[in-house]
Amino acid sequence: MGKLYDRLSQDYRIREGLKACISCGTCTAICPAAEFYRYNPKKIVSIVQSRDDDAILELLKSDVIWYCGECMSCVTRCPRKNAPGLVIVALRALSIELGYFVESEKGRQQLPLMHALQGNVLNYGYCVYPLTFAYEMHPEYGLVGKWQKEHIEDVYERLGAHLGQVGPGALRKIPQESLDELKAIFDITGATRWMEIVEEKSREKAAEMGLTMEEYEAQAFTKTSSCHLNPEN
Amino acid sequence: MIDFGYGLTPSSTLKIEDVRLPAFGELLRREPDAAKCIACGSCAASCSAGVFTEMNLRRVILSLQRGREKETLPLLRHCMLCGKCQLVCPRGVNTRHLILSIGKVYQLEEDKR
Amino acid sequence: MSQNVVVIGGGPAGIEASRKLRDLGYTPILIEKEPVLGGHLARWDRLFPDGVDASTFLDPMIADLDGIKYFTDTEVASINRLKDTWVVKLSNGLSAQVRAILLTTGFDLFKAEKKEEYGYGIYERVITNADLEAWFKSGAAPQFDDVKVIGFVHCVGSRDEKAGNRQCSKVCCVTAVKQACEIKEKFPDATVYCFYMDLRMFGRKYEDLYLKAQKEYGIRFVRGRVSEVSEDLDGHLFVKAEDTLFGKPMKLKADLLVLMSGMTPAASTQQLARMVNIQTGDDGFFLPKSLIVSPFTSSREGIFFAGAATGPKTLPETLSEASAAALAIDHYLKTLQR
Amino acid sequence: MKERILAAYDPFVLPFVFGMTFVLAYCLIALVKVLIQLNAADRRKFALSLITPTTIFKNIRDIFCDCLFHVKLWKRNKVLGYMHSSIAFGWFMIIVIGHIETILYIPERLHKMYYPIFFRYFMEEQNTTLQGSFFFFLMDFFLLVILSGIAIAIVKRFRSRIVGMRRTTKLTLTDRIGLYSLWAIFPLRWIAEGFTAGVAGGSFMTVPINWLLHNFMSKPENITVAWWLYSIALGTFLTVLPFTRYMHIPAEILLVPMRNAGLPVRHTRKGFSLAMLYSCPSCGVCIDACPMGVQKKNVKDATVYMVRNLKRRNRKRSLEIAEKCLMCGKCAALCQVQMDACGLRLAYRTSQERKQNRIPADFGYLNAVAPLPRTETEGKVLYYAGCMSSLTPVISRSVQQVLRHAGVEFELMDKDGSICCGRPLMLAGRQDEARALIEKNRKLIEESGARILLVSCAICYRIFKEHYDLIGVEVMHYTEYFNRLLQEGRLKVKNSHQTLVYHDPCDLGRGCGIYDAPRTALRAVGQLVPALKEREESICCGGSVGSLTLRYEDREPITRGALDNLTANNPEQIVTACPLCLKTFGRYATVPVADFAQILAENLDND
Amino acid sequence: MIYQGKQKIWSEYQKEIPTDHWFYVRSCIRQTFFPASEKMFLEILRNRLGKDVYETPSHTTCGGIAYHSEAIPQETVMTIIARQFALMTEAGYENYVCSCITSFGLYTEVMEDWREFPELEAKIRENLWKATKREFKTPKYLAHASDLVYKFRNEIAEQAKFRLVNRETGRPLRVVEHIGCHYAKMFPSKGVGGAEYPYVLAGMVESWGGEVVDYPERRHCCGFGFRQYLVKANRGYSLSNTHKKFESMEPFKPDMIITNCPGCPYFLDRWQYVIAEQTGKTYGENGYGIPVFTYEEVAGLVLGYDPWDLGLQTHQVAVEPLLDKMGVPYKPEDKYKGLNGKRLQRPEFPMNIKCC
Repeated sequence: MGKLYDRLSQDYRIREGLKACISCGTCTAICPAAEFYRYNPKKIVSIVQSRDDDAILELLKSDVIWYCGECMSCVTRCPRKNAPGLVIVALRALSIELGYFVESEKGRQQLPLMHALQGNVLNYGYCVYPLTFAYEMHPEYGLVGKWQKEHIEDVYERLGAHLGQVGPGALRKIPQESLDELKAIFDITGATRWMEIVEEKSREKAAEMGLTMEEYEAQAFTKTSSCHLNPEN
Repeated sequence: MIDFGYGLTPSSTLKIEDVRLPAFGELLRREPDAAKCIACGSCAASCSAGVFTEMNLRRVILSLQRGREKETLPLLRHCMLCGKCQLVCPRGVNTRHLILSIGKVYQLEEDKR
Repeated sequence: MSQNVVVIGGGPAGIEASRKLRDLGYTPILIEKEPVLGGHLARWDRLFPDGVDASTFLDPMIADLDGIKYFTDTEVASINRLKDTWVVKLSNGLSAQVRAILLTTGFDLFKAEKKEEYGYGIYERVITNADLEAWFKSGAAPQFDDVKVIGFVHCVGSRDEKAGNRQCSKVCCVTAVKQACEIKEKFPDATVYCFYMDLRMFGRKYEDLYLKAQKEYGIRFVRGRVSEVSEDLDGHLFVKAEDTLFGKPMKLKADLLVLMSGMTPAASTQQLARMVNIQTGDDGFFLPKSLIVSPFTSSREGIFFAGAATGPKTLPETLSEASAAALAIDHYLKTLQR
Repeated sequence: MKERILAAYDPFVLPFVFGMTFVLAYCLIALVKVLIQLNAADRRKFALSLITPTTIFKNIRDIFCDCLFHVKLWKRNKVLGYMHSSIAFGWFMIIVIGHIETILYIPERLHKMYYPIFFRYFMEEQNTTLQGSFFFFLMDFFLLVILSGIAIAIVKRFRSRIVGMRRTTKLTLTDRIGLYSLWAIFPLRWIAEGFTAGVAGGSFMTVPINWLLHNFMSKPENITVAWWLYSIALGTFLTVLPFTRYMHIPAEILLVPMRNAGLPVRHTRKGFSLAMLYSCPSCGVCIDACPMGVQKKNVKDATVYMVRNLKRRNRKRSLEIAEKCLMCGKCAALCQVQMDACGLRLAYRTSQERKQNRIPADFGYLNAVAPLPRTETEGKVLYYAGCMSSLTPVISRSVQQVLRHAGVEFELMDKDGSICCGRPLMLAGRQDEARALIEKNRKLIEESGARILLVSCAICYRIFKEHYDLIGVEVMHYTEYFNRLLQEGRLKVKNSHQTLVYHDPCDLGRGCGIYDAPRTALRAVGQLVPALKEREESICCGGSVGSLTLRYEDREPITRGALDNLTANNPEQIVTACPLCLKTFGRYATVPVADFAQILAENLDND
Repeated sequence: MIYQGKQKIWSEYQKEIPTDHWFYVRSCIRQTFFPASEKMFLEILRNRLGKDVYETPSHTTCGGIAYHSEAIPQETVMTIIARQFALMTEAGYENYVCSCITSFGLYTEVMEDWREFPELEAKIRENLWKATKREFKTPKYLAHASDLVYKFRNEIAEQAKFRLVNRETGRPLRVVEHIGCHYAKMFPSKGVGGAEYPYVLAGMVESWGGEVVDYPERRHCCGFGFRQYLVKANRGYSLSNTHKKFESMEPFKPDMIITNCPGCPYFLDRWQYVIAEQTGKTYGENGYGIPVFTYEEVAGLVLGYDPWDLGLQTHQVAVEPLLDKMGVPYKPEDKYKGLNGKRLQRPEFPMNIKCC
């Protein structure tokens, strides 16, 4: 009965999501990630349920916990009212808290992700924001998307959005007081601390890998090794 | 064709109805015990080679039944045929002959070329 | 004039207990809500593990009801305690005052349509174990062409908290294996899969049946609970499960899928429990005094159980419990007289 | 003595001449074939042995003892021994005497091969020579001997149980022709010589028959008919001989020196093996010997049928038989021609594996196995428990207990998982793969600095003995070693006076010839009672890793048969010295089964 | 397919939805990619149906995407949500409607968690007080915007100018509905029609004259997967899952796809473009692809709004073939106009998927 498990068991998502797994596999059967990654949610739940700290540690450092898309399809099917998806979320949170995320390629994606998302939320009050959604990073935005970006003000205005304007409406400028409240919430509830952990650990890891922070972040955003995919394909 | 920097990933789902198993049928003809496995894992647990390697007869049998032998056949290369699995098998499967028969029915990918 | 005993439920437990009570010198009053006696057994074709015709047991039992007053199409309207007796009013207007009531209300099959993801009642090619037995019994096969791949889904409504039944229904595993063999006989060219979580082959000769299914019938067993079923354009089914032993998601295109509906408490259980003021367990079945030493005695004077009213049971268990309950009633009534 | 037929020829000799020429040619070709098929090293070895005085002597002795006197058969079954040696030796003597007569009286006819055979027809007795009647007497005497043998043979063919055989081989068509012609030869010779007895003289067999059937035999025109028939019988026998089991008669003469030269079985039907195949007399001793015989369906899997199918090149059946065999070696131990039955099967398995196994072994992982701690202590014992013993921990625990009691310093070789000894692979026909394991183990053992390798598994022991060539390390089975400790007084035990029966594990007894050490040791701790059949005739437990295809269900009757054999004298305890036997017997035995070490450990004298 | 079986299930998953007075919160993704849909939602409810739907400029993201990408901890997302509830409470509303499915799922989950672990709710209240000096009540009713459109589907049908019917053949259009995973998969009882056969979109389609197509992978996720899309290295996952859905629906020959999730219409639309450009494969008729719509876009079309005011020009898969089928008039020359009729240069044409 290890320490890592004890920490996990404090997490409400484990309390909610892991009652007693019977390894029936209904979760894996319909898991979008299990089909395309070397991934099996049932196994992860089994490991956590085993309370084997060594195995949990290995999980926290591995790519495996980062494959889930958090669609929560598994929740619907479980005959024991477990939520494998929530178990994953809890594992990820712990991996960040303890800084193990930098040990895996997929975990290292935290840096670009957090820069983008925390940045958007704190600066604009939105998770996604057209001005920070770069076509270069998102070629699938398509030729229409490229056009939309090129004519951003015209298009949004015509479609009734209030991009950057005061008052209610889509994409409005959120009042500074509200943004300040978000920042206060971030500070109090640990989001700011997470950003600090991620930046610090990433910096250490980048140094270890002999990369500048820019290279490290760019690599994390674009690099994918074949080891994530199933061997038979 | 445009390179988007990512692409389609093949599915790993076992599409069991697509699996035609003529080889497994031939194996059953040679060693009918192949149908008797109940996947209890005794063989893997007692395996002499399993102490040193990933050798796991239960997994091999299953992969043959699922048409996915490619992944597990190489494991058989580690088998020393000591026969402990045969002694512990609760269904009395003639594991040694099963392994020898697999060697005659199936072939390693790398050796096909 | 011999004493009356009311037996509620005319399945194998009720019939067998009534016959035993009659042999012990009582006049059983057997009440059955259906038009015919026999319960689920009357609709079942053959029995595990030997494949004996169910009617070879049931027919002689039903032919031997002399000295038993039985009412079909009848339900219990009310039961009241009057001093040390029970007054049972029936829906047909009759009433009986007795010192002992035997509850042999049995079970209901889990309503497979409640497992929405399996599509029973929505996909034509999804049927239940009961449908399959009806098909075997009547010989009227549903008109599906090209039955090449058949799946059996174990634990439908059993061991499933979401479906409201945590318990194991005990008999489905061996029933599935039996039916898989039977259907393989009907469609020798078909490949038959059983999707199981555990194969609970606890009874005598059950494991033999399993071995036979593997060796002689070539039934393929996949350890994994079916997660969802969907339908193709032509009505064929896609079955998704994980092959948990292999650790990979699996998709099966099936032409017929049989759901092994489990046992749930009979619909009347709660109502009867309230009438006589006895308890039911979390699982909804009647709660006997002790599950080990007196599984047929209730917490109240003069109320007894037999059969699947107290939880999933096999036929031989049900029959022997019926005999034991009859003896317990006899003992109870004799003690009262003294 | 004088020549009766001056032409020294009569057409009736032709069938014989044809048969004899044919059989000689056939044998010559076969001999050349066998010699060519030997590999160069074996051929040299064989040639060398033929000029080595000791082997020359051995060859002559063996040929006489085995081929003519059937000494081995005598030991086993007197009636059968008499039957075989009477025919073989009698016939041999008749031929020898025929030649002596020819040499003595008419040496110029010696070049005619038929002359000595039909001597009586061509010669006439003059009644004046005592020598003549002496030979006449000898000839008739040996004829009588042969006829008595033939009489037994006829009885045996129809009532084999009378002569003590449960099952005999089913004969092929050519075998039948050969058999009937063989049966016919000597009665016909008797009649033919009976005819000539009137005109040319005879002795106590031929003269009386001439008198008895005087009316018939006095007619000279019948004389040639009788001799014709005799010659035809001979000719038929000789012509079919290469295609019958009687081929063993000439073949064995080749086999004996080849065996004495120490040639190994290298192929299923070439070289030495071919000589062996020809040498099988189809006597069927192996049928009764085979422990699988408890089930009727296995009767056709006996060695004699293996040989027959190999000769006929029936690959499918040969393979089936080769793969099914338990390799217990009992048939070989009882075989009259010392057929290497296991070797032949092994050769078949090996050829199959070399040809068909498409998943070649890879034991590269063994390189990572750490070396054993090196010890320099003189006489240090390294104990190898083996794979099977990890499923019978009582053995290794008892062995250690005994060793500690005797104050022996020892090291466990495979407590962290054993590398298999290689014998199971070898038995499966994977010779080359087995070598990899042998090499690894050999290295581990030799580098450990141990002086004695102690083995508690009979299967391992055999391969350690036969294939390891450990330098500076004595391989000892624990029965030997513990017995030595007992004799040296290092191990003190008390006698429980329990009645024990000892089961000879195949690989230990027949395989390595260890019968006495375990028995001597067991006598010190209990009262040994015999089994019905023991030592080289002991019955395999049925668990053998030798059989590749025998199913679990079909092993049970073998085990039960072996147990019945062991418990015939109601022992209180069955003792074996092999983990596989222990586990196998344990499954069905009603009498407690214990391991050899366990029994010793239970009776250690701690005072 | 036995339709009655589905009806039976629908009847068991009916959700109580108040008819008026809603506090409305927007979706980060929808306002970025489908701003006109949110506009249409308010237009229909306020102007067409005369409902009270309130929106405050102070509301923000719920933080859901950041939370599901592990960019912020659970406590943070819960406190942001608590702030949103506080805004509702301050505005005097009890019915909370959100435009985003991720938000809807998260609100549902958070409220369930608070119910099960009251100490957690207390902690969040404390957090919120510390950070903003605000207090909140949890909403009495929580709805997704599609629930409301479902609720008023028949009223919309009454005002409809066009129906989901092929004008030429008179046959109902074959419509694939795609429900956001977080709508009902976690809490089936919170969604109209449950998780297995959700009725929220099917009800609209039926009401507006179309025919719902059930194909084997209809329940499968579009593949957004948060980080699996947001990080370029992972996008193969996203693409492959959409690909799987299209392969499965292709034989059913759907005329259109209707969705109620923020990201799904974007992904189902754009991945068709990527698949076409990477493999040459298109799924619709004549090389056009299958057009994908939000439910508000469909409602707008049915009610007769100009397709270019609905933002259909920002779809990569051409919508014109569908408009033609429905008989919706449109001016091709207006498609790429900016504000006040300003002419904009039209987008480039893709190579493998046909566009108008």
